[in-house]
Amino acid sequence: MGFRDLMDEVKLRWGVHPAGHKALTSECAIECMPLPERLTLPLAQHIGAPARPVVTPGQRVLRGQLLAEAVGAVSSPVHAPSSGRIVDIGDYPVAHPSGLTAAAIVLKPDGLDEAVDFADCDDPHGLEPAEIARRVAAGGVVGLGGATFPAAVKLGLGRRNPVQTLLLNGGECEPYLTCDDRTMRERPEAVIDGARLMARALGAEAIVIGIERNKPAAMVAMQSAAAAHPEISVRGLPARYPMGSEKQLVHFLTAVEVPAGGLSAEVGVVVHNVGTAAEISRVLRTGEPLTHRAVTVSGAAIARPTNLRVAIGTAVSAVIAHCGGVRRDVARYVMGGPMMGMLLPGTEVPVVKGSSGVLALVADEAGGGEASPCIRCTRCAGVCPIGLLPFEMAARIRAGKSEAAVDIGLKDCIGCGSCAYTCPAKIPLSHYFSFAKGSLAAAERARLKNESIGKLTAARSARLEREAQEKAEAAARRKAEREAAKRDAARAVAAEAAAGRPQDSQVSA
Amino acid sequence: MLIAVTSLTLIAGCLGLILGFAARRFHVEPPETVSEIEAMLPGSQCGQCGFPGCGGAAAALAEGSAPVTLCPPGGPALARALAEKLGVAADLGAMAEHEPTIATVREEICIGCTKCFKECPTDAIQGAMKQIHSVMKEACTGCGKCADICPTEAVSLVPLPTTLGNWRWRAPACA
Amino acid sequence: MSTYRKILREGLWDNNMIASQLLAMCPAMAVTATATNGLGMGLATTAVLVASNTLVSSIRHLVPSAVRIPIFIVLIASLVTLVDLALNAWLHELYKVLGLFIALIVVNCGILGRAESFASRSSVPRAALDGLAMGLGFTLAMVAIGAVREVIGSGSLFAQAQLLLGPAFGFLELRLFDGGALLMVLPPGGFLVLGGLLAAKRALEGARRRRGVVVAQSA
Amino acid sequence: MSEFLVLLLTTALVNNVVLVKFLGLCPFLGVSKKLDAAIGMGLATTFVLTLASAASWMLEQWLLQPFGLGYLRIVSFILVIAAAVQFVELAMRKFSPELHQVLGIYLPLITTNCAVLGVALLNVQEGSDFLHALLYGVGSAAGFTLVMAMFAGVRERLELATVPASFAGAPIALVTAGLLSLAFMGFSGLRLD
Amino acid sequence: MTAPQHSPHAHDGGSVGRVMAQVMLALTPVTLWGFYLFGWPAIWMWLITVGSAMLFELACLRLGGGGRATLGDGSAALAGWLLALTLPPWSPWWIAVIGSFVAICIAKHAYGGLGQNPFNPAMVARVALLISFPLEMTQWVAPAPMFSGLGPDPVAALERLLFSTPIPDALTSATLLGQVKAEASRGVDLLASLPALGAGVSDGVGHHAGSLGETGSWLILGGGLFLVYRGVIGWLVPVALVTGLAVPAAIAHAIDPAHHLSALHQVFAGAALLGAVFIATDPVSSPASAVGKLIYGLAIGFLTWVIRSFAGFPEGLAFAVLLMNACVPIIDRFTRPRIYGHGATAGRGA
Amino acid sequence: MIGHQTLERLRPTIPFQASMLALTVMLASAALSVADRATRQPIADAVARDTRASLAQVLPPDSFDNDPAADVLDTSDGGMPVTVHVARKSGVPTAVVLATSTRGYAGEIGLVVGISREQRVLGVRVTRHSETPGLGDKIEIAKSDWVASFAGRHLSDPETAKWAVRKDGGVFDQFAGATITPRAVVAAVKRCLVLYRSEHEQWFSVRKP
Ligand SMILES: Cc1cc2nc3c(=O)[nH]c(=O)nc-3n(C[C@H](O)[C@H](O)[C@H](O)COP(=O)(O)O)c2cc1C
Ligand SMILES: Cc1cc2nc3c(=O)[nH]c(=O)nc-3n(C[C@H](O)[C@H](O)[C@H](O)COP(=O)(O)O)c2cc1C
Ligand SMILES: Cc1cc2nc3c(=O)[nH]c(=O)nc-3n(C[C@H](O)[C@H](O)[C@H](O)COP(=O)(O)O)c2cc1C
Ligand SMILES: Cc1cc2nc3c(=O)[nH]c(=O)nc-3n(C[C@H](O)[C@H](O)[C@H](O)CO)c2cc1C
Ligand code: SF4
Ligand code: SF4
Ligand code: SF4
Ligand code: SF4
Ligand code: FES
Repeated sequence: MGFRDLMDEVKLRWGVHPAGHKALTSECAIECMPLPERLTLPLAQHIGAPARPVVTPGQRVLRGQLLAEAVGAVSSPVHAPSSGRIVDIGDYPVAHPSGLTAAAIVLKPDGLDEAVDFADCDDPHGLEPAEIARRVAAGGVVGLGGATFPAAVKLGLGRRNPVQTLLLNGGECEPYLTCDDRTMRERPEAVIDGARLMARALGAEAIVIGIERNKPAAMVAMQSAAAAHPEISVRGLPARYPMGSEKQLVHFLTAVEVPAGGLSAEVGVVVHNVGTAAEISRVLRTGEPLTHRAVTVSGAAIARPTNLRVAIGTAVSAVIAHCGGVRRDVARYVMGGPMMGMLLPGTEVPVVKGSSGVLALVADEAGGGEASPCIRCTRCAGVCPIGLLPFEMAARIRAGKSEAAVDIGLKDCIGCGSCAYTCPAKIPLSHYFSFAKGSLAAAERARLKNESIGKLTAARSARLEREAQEKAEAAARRKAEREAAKRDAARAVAAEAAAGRPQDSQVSA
Repeated sequence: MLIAVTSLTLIAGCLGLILGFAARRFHVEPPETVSEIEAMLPGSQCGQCGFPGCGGAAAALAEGSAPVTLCPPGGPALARALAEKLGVAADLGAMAEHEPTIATVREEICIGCTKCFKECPTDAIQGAMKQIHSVMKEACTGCGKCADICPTEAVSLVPLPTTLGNWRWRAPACA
Repeated sequence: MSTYRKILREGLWDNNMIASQLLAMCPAMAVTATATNGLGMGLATTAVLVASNTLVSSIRHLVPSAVRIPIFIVLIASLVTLVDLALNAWLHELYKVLGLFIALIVVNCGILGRAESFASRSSVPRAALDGLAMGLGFTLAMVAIGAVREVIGSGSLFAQAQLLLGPAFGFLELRLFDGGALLMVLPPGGFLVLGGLLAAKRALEGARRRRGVVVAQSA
Repeated sequence: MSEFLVLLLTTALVNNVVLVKFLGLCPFLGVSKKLDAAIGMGLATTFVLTLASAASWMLEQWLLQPFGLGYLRIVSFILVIAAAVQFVELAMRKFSPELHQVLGIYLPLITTNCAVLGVALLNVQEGSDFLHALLYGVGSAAGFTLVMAMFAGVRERLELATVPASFAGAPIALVTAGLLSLAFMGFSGLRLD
Repeated sequence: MTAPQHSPHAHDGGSVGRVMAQVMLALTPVTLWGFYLFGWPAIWMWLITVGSAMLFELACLRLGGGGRATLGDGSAALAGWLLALTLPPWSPWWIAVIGSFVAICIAKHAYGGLGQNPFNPAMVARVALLISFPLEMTQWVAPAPMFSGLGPDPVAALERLLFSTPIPDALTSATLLGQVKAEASRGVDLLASLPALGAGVSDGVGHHAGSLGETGSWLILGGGLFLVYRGVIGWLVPVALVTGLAVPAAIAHAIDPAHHLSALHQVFAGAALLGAVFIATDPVSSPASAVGKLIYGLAIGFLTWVIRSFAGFPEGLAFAVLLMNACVPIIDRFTRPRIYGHGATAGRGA
Repeated sequence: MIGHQTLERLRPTIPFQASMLALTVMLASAALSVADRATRQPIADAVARDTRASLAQVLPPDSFDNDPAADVLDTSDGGMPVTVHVARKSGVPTAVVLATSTRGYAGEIGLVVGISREQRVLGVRVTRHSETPGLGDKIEIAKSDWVASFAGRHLSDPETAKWAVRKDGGVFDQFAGATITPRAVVAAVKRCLVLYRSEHEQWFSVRKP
């Protein structure tokens, strides 16, 4: 293996090797965290349209009950993690760097944990592919790898593109995080089962499970669980960030590049996270929707780093308290991994379906510091998995030329942060890219608005014209009526007069 | 001297003939820039640019007497498109600062006079006679005409509220 | 400000041919190894500018646009040839110094530029004054560049002024030190000095604007 | 053959029109903000310079010298150059709008580019034969295009740099031109023969 | 609200200061060797160059509002250091100071400071000095090792530096390249005059005249290996540069040994190695992509050879670096790395 | 005078355009011809004055009574054109001045070399050059009296091998930092002496009135 690692090191010309810090939690089995006082369940825990509440404040709900339904094609429902009463539906702080609030349902568990009747299924492998996808959708499963894309939508991709391969992403290349590692070690059968179900839904013949070589135990566990299934192969990945990124994974395992701006399904590959697979197996077999997830709680400031199975909606503060609180000054609270995770505005925000980690980092770990000018050392370009020139893009963006940054690939940037991680000048490169992508999106919104304004204006002038015409017509009609009336009157008079003497000439005038 | 004068004069005469001829023969109509530019403008005829509507603005742009940043509703996106079209450098500095605004109606003061409703170039204000009016966020360009005309000053322009949907990262501090 | 004062101000400073319009760069680089050369070239150019502006302005109504540029340029070329012949005949020493660049006054783009953008649209006196102002502004800039290059480059100022202005002006010549940074009298020096002077002009204007010393432009 | 190559290289590099001979500086500074524009200008100049070298050689050999009309040199050269440029521009606009898009807008600028007249006059001074005159024109134009492209490349990069306010724009462009010409001094004294 | 911190929330701990410090570390052996060879005047000259470079940096930062403190990162000191290594070892103080001024104030800060300069500051300064003061810049001394009693003591050396005392004829010596150029312009055959000269050069130890840091070839190579190992520089530019120089030199030498130095001499003489390892690798003024670096290195090597062989100057490295600096934006533009998912290999494959 | 309206009407017509251009050029060339007439003589005078002045610098004033500027014949030396001015006193050649040029550091260097009948150098002056100011320009008499060191020299004084700059083992000083320029000048002067030795009989045999 040492030799293969070396070969990969030579072959791959991108990526970074951040300090893993995985030992903090890799031997901590996933333990169930008791229910907290309150659960805050945001309506948008996935990419796509927010779910629509179907409950009202004050209503009592049971575990697994549907709280909010999916709206439209790309959306995902929200279910109650336990029984209790709906306290409120309103805006609450969520895990987002802006510190803004978002619509959420607040549930106060009553501790009884009564569940609705779940429709379990003994042989989900007998289900039709479409039915698998339907049940996954109804179960509120989204990608647990962080992207939180509704899993069922991805399962439906097989219908549009022929998909040969399902890749299971056991990369978990982010430092600190070990929940995927633990899931593979503790529930290898569930992962394999879920993978086979997904492959069935997709119509994929082969399943490839990629695991970074820094997780030998997970590798062994998965290999033995997959042994019975010849269509499944378990492959080692070099431990390097961002190996877990879809494009890199696909390229490494299948030697195919996903075309720019395209989906991996276009090249016959669909990627899912191992945790997603395990959840899909559970959802299909028990019929219970997704209401809990495994979360790594780590960082040097956490008193007792570990892996937890947490009810969705649990406050980060409660999670941390459960892990013994913090024991050192916390520089940053982060949700997700340190490389792509987001800074938390505070700890009173809920764990959501996409939360793979909760980190309390001390200053030494968090990096940062004053940025200095770029010295064009090109390290950022060297590590970029996409082959971009981050320093050049950032320079263009700083000079106010975001479009010029698009010309050299801004839109291809996956935001992995490798560049910023490695930049000796500590330039917040990925911040620049998020900023530019944001302003381009805003410009696009403005353009669309402009277009619609054009239409609205045209509609208005059409309306005004129509109204004017109607008015004119009405006026003409009224006039005609008046005249007709006059004429009638005149005619009557005339008729009357005709009885007396003829006055034709007057009438015609 | 004679040679000098005649030979050069001859050459010049010929060249003049050729050039005059070429100017006539090779005459090319200038492109229809004005109408093209007008098509790019929002067309809301709001007059914020200081010209009598988008047509005037387009004419001024075409002859170069107005900056590409003239149209607030079009925003930086339009300015860039115009700069591209006209082949000039756009100084968006002044524009970037301009936060988008929309009109809001304070319902407690609104008397339902419908003046704003009639003034709005995009039909962004809804409501009818003697009813309280409200503004459609998606349609309002923030041109402020309604606010100007409102007899009770019930209409005012406010910055577009930030939501998770339109929030975006600010530029990094420096370096 | 009266229009005449404005024309003067524009030519000498605000719209200076070299410092603001970045025109006439070739002579500004090529003949400014010494202040004296800069002065000579400046004066010769000024003479041509005044004459060409006057001439162009006075025939502006007659000129058809299709042959406008050839006509202007022929006029300028003739004027330059006149200056060339005159210098060669009566100021031969100076002629040897300025050499090829007298001929190139023709294509000194500043001159045609003034003909096109100002003289062909203005009355004769205004055009003549503009020529004078532009020419003097040009001369000023030329002398400034030449002086800096000469001082740093060869440690002297107005060397051989007597060749240009006559023996009476020999006193202008100043020797400050021996040697100097050769670079300055060589091609790169010209660019560097003009770059530095422009930056200084900017800094000066910036500082003045900040201090608010400049009376409002409209006054 | 190699003699021609040497002549081309020496005129382009060693006696570079812009950086060493100081000709054509206005377009060099004016049309060099964008690499594409600079290359366009370079190509247009190449075209005109070649044309001008040929035309002026003929004028000189067939009219000015035989009749001793040296004093009409400037006037006649410039007349022919200006007319040729204008004619080419008009014709190009009519018959090849694409090419006109690329090169046309630079053509009028070239009439007032002293490199064109300068090279023509230098050719007379050198007493070159027709082929040499032509090569001299082409070499000068190649040198012009080369430094235009290099300079424009650097200026494009400067657009992104944090140049101090008093140096931004023209001053730093001039400093850059200075450093470029400093670099070209390396070729001084270059002898390939 | 303060701006939210963007990911990543981790950093590999490197800094610009550390990069510069590693380069300085790599420069230390060859510098100390230079001090040993050329004695106290060289030490003073180095001190003055580095010191004045830092002072000018400070002044420029102050003038520019002091917003960005790049004094502490050592880039100015490094630029000064490299400049000192390329100067004649016994240069007078004002050469050092003017050189630092040109490097820091003109070549670096007029462009906006660290990272913004298209041209290599040390090379701009060196060329500007060479052209401005050809006399002082071609005053070479023969090595007068530290404890041999040949060179002046510290005080005498400082006096010499401050009062620009002319160097006694006994101590001056020509450089190999200078000699070659002189012979060539006299039309003398190299085969006759060279053997005596060349020997000292190609052993790479540095017992011959030259600038402060260019003669100890093995130490330069050692520093380069260290930098490559630490990932501060890539191997591509140095190797390409040496190739671009050696290949044409070898060909020309094979054809006409009487007028062309051998490849070995070309590589070991003058600033070729110092330039290959420390100067052409300056990240700020070199291209970004691998192909670009290859072109850049090859072209510098080739131009160095052309200027050395055919132009008026005996050594062309500094000019070659500046010429190629000016080409970097064009090179960069046409050698952008392929972006994942764009171009030929994208799409359905294997 | 043409009326305003007529002008407006005429301006866009091709013949008018052509004739305006032709007219301009006609007037311009006429004016220039006149100017040329007027300046031809002064210019010729100035050029002659130049020549005479430079010849006078390398000829003792009492050594001639003719006009050496006019007493010329052209020859060449190894490809370099050489103009020979003969100074005569009472019709007897007393000295010659060779006007020639050589390739210096940065281009041609124009030289006049006065040589007496005894084959001694009477004087050397540089008439034009483009050597680097501060380095190579010390060959100008205005900058340095270096060229004066040729006066009185003879092909055998110093011996032929020593006709070189010090650096090349000769007797003439080079300038600090610049050897190429003086090397070129020394070589050119030497060539002139050699040329004189072999050709002067023939030059003098061409009798001038
Ligand atoms: C908190 C957080 C952490 C992330 N880190 C990972 C990760 O470890 N695993 C993952 O699935 N994606 C990660 N990303 C997902 C990316 O943001 C992005 O949504 C995703 O890469 C989309 O493309 P994909 O289809 O490749 O997932 C993370 C995102 C967030 C917000
Ligand atoms: C930089 C980057 C790193 C990622 N790392 C991982 C990872 O380590 N593990 C993972 O499962 N997904 C990772 N992802 C997300 C994958 O690209 C992909 O979206 C995910 O595996 C899809 O599975 P899911 O839909 O089941 O979440 C990463 C994405 C990005 C952009
Ligand atoms: C910018 C510059 C201009 C020079 N100009 C001259 C010159 O005009 N004449 C000259 O002989 N050498 C000139 N040189 C010096 C030559 O390059 C060369 O070094 C010198 O002539 C050889 O002399 P040496 O043998 O004394 O070293 C100049 C050098 C530089 C850098
Ligand atoms: C590997 C390396 C090489 C460098 N080489 C130079 C150099 O040749 N000249 C120089 O002025 N600075 C050099 N520097 C320092 C720094 O990059 C330089 O001061 C910047 O050019 C100033 O913006 C170098 C730095 C590094 C890391
Ligand atoms: S890593 Fe940082 S300093 Fe290096 S090139 Fe990239 S942005 Fe610049
Ligand atoms: S954040 Fe973007 S630019 Fe930076 S390394 Fe990742 S993909 Fe490349
Ligand atoms: S501001 Fe814009 S939308 Fe309004 S009239 Fe002017 S161009 Fe039209
Ligand atoms: S500001 Fe008022 S008038 Fe203008 S678009 Fe908005 S609602 Fe309509
Ligand atoms: S003066 Fe030469 S191009 Fe303008």
